[in-house]
Amino acid sequence: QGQQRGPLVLAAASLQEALDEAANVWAAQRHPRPVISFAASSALARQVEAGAPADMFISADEEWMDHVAKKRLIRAKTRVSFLSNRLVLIAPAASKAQLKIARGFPLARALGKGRLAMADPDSVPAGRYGKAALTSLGVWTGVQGKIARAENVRAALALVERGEAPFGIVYATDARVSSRVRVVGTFPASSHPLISYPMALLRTSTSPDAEGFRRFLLSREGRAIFARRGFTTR
Amino acid sequence: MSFEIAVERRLGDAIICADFTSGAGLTALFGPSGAGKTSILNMVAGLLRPDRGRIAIGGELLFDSAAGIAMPVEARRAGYVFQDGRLFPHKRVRDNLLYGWNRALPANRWMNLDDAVAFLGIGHLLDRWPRTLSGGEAQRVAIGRALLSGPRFLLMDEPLSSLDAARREEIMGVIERLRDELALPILYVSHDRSEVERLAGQVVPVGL
Amino acid sequence: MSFEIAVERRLGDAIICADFTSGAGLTALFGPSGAGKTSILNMVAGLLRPDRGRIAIGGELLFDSAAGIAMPVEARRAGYVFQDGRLFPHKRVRDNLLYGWNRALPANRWMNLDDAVAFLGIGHLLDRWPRTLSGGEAQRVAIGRALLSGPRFLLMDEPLSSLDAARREEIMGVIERLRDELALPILYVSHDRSEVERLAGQVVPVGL
Amino acid sequence: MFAISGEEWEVISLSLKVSGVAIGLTLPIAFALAWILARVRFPGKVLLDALVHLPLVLPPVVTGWLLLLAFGNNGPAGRWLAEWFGITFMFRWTGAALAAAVMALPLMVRAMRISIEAVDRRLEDAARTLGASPTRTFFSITLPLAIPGLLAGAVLGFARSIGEFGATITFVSNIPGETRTLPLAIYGALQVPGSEAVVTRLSIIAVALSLLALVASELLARRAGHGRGGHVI
Amino acid sequence: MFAISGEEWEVISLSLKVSGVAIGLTLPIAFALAWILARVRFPGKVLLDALVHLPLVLPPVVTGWLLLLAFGNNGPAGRWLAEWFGITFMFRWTGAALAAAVMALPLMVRAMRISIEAVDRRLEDAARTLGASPTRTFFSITLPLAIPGLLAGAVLGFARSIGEFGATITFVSNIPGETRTLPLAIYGALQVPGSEAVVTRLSIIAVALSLLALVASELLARRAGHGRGGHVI
Ligand SMILES: Nc1ncnc2c1ncn2[C@@H]1O[C@H](COP(=O)(O)OP(=O)(O)OP(=O)(O)O)[C@@H](O)[C@H]1O
Ligand SMILES: Nc1ncnc2c1ncn2[C@@H]1O[C@H](COP(=O)(O)OP(=O)(O)OP(=O)(O)O)[C@@H](O)[C@H]1O
Ligand SMILES: [Mg+2]
Ligand SMILES: [Mg+2]
Repeated sequence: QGQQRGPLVLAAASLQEALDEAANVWAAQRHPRPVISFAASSALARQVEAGAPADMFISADEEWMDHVAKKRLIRAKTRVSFLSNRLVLIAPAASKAQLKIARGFPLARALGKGRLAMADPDSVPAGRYGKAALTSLGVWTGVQGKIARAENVRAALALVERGEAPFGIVYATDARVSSRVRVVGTFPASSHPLISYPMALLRTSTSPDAEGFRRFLLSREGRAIFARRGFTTR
Repeated sequence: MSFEIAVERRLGDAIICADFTSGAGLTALFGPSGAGKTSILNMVAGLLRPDRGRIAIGGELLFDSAAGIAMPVEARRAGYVFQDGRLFPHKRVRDNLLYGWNRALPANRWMNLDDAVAFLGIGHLLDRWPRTLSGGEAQRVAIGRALLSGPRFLLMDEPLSSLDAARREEIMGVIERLRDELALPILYVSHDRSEVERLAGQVVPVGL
Repeated sequence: MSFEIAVERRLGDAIICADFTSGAGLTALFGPSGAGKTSILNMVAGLLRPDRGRIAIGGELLFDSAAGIAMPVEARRAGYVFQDGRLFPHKRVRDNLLYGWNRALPANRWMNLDDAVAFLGIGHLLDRWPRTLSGGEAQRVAIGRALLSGPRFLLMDEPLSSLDAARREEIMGVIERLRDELALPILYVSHDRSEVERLAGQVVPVGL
Repeated sequence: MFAISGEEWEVISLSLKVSGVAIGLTLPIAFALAWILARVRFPGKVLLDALVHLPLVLPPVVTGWLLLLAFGNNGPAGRWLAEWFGITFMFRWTGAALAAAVMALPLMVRAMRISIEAVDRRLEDAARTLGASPTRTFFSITLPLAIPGLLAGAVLGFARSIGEFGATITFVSNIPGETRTLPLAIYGALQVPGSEAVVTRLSIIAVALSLLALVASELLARRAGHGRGGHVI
Repeated sequence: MFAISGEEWEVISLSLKVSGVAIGLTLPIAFALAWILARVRFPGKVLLDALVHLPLVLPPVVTGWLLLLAFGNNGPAGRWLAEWFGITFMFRWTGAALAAAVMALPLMVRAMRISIEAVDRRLEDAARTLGASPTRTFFSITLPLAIPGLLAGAVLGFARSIGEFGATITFVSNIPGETRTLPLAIYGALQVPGSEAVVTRLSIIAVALSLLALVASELLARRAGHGRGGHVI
């Protein structure tokens, strides 16, 4: 009531820690703190479609942003892809497995009877990038029958953390915060389409602070916060 | 005429039928087990719909299949003492007794709780739950509940069957008074010949 | 001695107690409503645990609070005709009748289905569900079910209360034969003085 | 570990508000549906039955999506309700309550229905002869005798709504102070590796809340059960 | 729209297998739990009750996570079962069935419990006097009289397990032919823009499956109900 309400931001769940920190820093600069709703990009996009009274949308992939853009629900000029990430191959911390990611690297043999944990390669963005990387490296056909498709990156991470899967593919940002997994190798950026997190203001946006917060995220200070968490910024 | 009853109803393979008119006072239904006595009471009360027929009590028409008339159960004002008790298990004895009384128009009530409790000898049971009552105690509460609802006529299905001789005597005395002083029409089922002889102005044989 | 019973049990505010021994034949419990007759039968059957006391039948000890003995209900082999029927609603009449019979050792059975059905006059009811039975029909089935279980003694709580005179007469004849020919100990509750006088070798007053 | 932060208190009280309102308002609807399914015969009864079960069968996310389509600001029901009653659901706690209610409904209806079917109709007949109208009979006999099922349904529904996640986040998103109930907060914590302590704490709180509901219902059932279980005659 | 692909048939038959096995095997356990909760008095009863309700209250993802901790190949229960019985759950349909069973359990237990509590103990007493041991009495009287609740519980549980998503995907992930049940397939489709047709088709199939279960149970209940509702005397 008396306190002014900040802009309402719909953001992909994988941005949770970084974006929360950014919001706190922004709020410390005497702005109303943005209200952020973290969920799967697909759910958020559908909410935008259903007329959600929000100010900003940050998606984990371009596809859902394209979807709402096509329906003219965002302000096209405000759309910017400002974050990127890398894909890594991980193993449980105790694992001694050595693998060098390269064309035709023996991932299938290394898996043996075990499974490769990753987000669903058919639907979840991280899974799609992973599939693309494995395909371009020529190992997809060997491992596609051995995938454990998780609901999201964090669930895939949990399977590797528990040692239920000997290997997993997750974002670099996820791998670095878990002490129970070890990064075996990083996929070459060229092996998959650019991972990017687009952001845009929504057409329904009413908050006077929304544009300010967007600029803050794009500012050097804002980018630094994401960089500290392992994102590459553009 | 008190009761003018001519009904027919199929139940499974059996066909229950009754056709009688009776004068004032108590009419006993008498017949072997399974003859259809309870079914007749249920039809009079409105709980069982006759396949065809006509029911009138004291000149008032309760049911007529030809005319398509069927008075709702709650409007008939029957004081029905069931063969199988049917106390409300979730209400204490007092609330069971007052259930019909509370719903009756004050003008229709002709007995109050204290009187009923006194002649039925159930004063010490008022705060008890029905499940803790003995068979005869439950039966007396059921009689009291029916009488307290201020009925226009009584349907009594073996109301005294599990009572001792002294109680029986007392309750029969009350039934006689209801019959004579209030001129209440009563349909009464009993297998006890002495009971029937003492109370009934008329005996209707069922299924004989 | 048939029954040697000395029990005490508190129920609510009431204290039910009984202390009697009786010779062979039928022992009638006689007393006003609420005196504790049903409770005594329940204690003999093992359904209600006496606070203290001792129960023996035909020399066999069923319960002794001092010795810490309490024979399980199913081992007592009581033929209990309940005051409240208790037919199994999910079994047809035939299966109700045979419920105890099927569980009894062949050597313990002393009546078969055909005989029971014949003297109770329930042959036409065998395929019916209990809920479709009239009061008296249900009561006869309950009597049959108890007798067919091959019991060592009978507990009968107003078994004839809703039967017509002819049926009553017939069943009393059977009870007399069980009493005399099989020498079955019988505990019998009734409010009907003529019934008691005809059947009972001994009358135990309860609560008087 | 057991220091509950201010933000967590907010989540807890929001969860209680959402579940309380959802179950409180749904209780009579659920009972009416249970009664209809138990007692009334009509064509298409199986369809009503199926409709009630729908939220149980569909993945919650689909239920949430359907709610979004129907009750979103652009949905037909949503527009109508906003126009006539000024009620909006999108991104509001009312939407979370709607989702919780819808998800809890099948459980509540079933529990109540079993209890209603077990009520002895002869007692209702007796009430009628004593002058009670069908409505009166319903409220004085059927309803009180079905109290065990009513309570069980309320507890099941409450527990279910305290745990409701998928439909809620899909329908009304995950907005702190408005729609971020306990399960959504737990989900958020699960997204952060190494947050097992927070997840555990919040889960224990969720369990404790429904344990309270459970105990309360058992006590109420015991009180209501005093007169029950006995013989009718 | 209604051409069902071979892949979808696989999903459907897997869903049926998982739910069928889950409910079939859980039925006796659920009934035993319901009986204990309805009839036995013991210290810690509320705790058992709460434990049974747990999967209802926790967000399914948490339940899945707990299952992973306990029944994963590296979890204590998982290791023990693998060692002694050769049963493994990870990434197998058995794991999906375990998740479905656990999620359905509280619903089944509740429905059955209400029905058991409504059984007239005087009938059990009568059976005992006729020579039936407590066990016999249970199987010949209590169980058949509680059939309405048993059926209702089975249907509720089946419907719930057909719709189970969160615990399953967290516990055993989404493996075509092993653990990809209907809800997982639906969820996958929902993640892709423009897949509404597939979602709708699969949802209709899920609903149809439980509708069949519903109808079957109503028919069974009607058959079992023949003798019911009547007077005991
Ligand atoms: N649903 C039913 N299906 C088949 N037969 C039925 C049904 N209901 C009642 N009957 C039969 O109808 C007859 C009449 O029953 P009713 O209860 O009226 O008898 P009654 O004269 O009161 O007997 P009693 O003195 O034993 O109480 C009985 O033979 C009974 O078996
Ligand atoms: N749970 C209980 N709490 C309080 N009183 C009880 C309870 N159960 C039974 N009683 C009382 O115990 C007494 C004995 O009951 P019982 O059923 O044995 O009587 P009875 O002699 O069989 O009577 P009737 O001839 O009326 O059947 C009654 O007064 C009854 O009210
Ligand atoms: Mg009768
Ligand atoms: Mg008695």
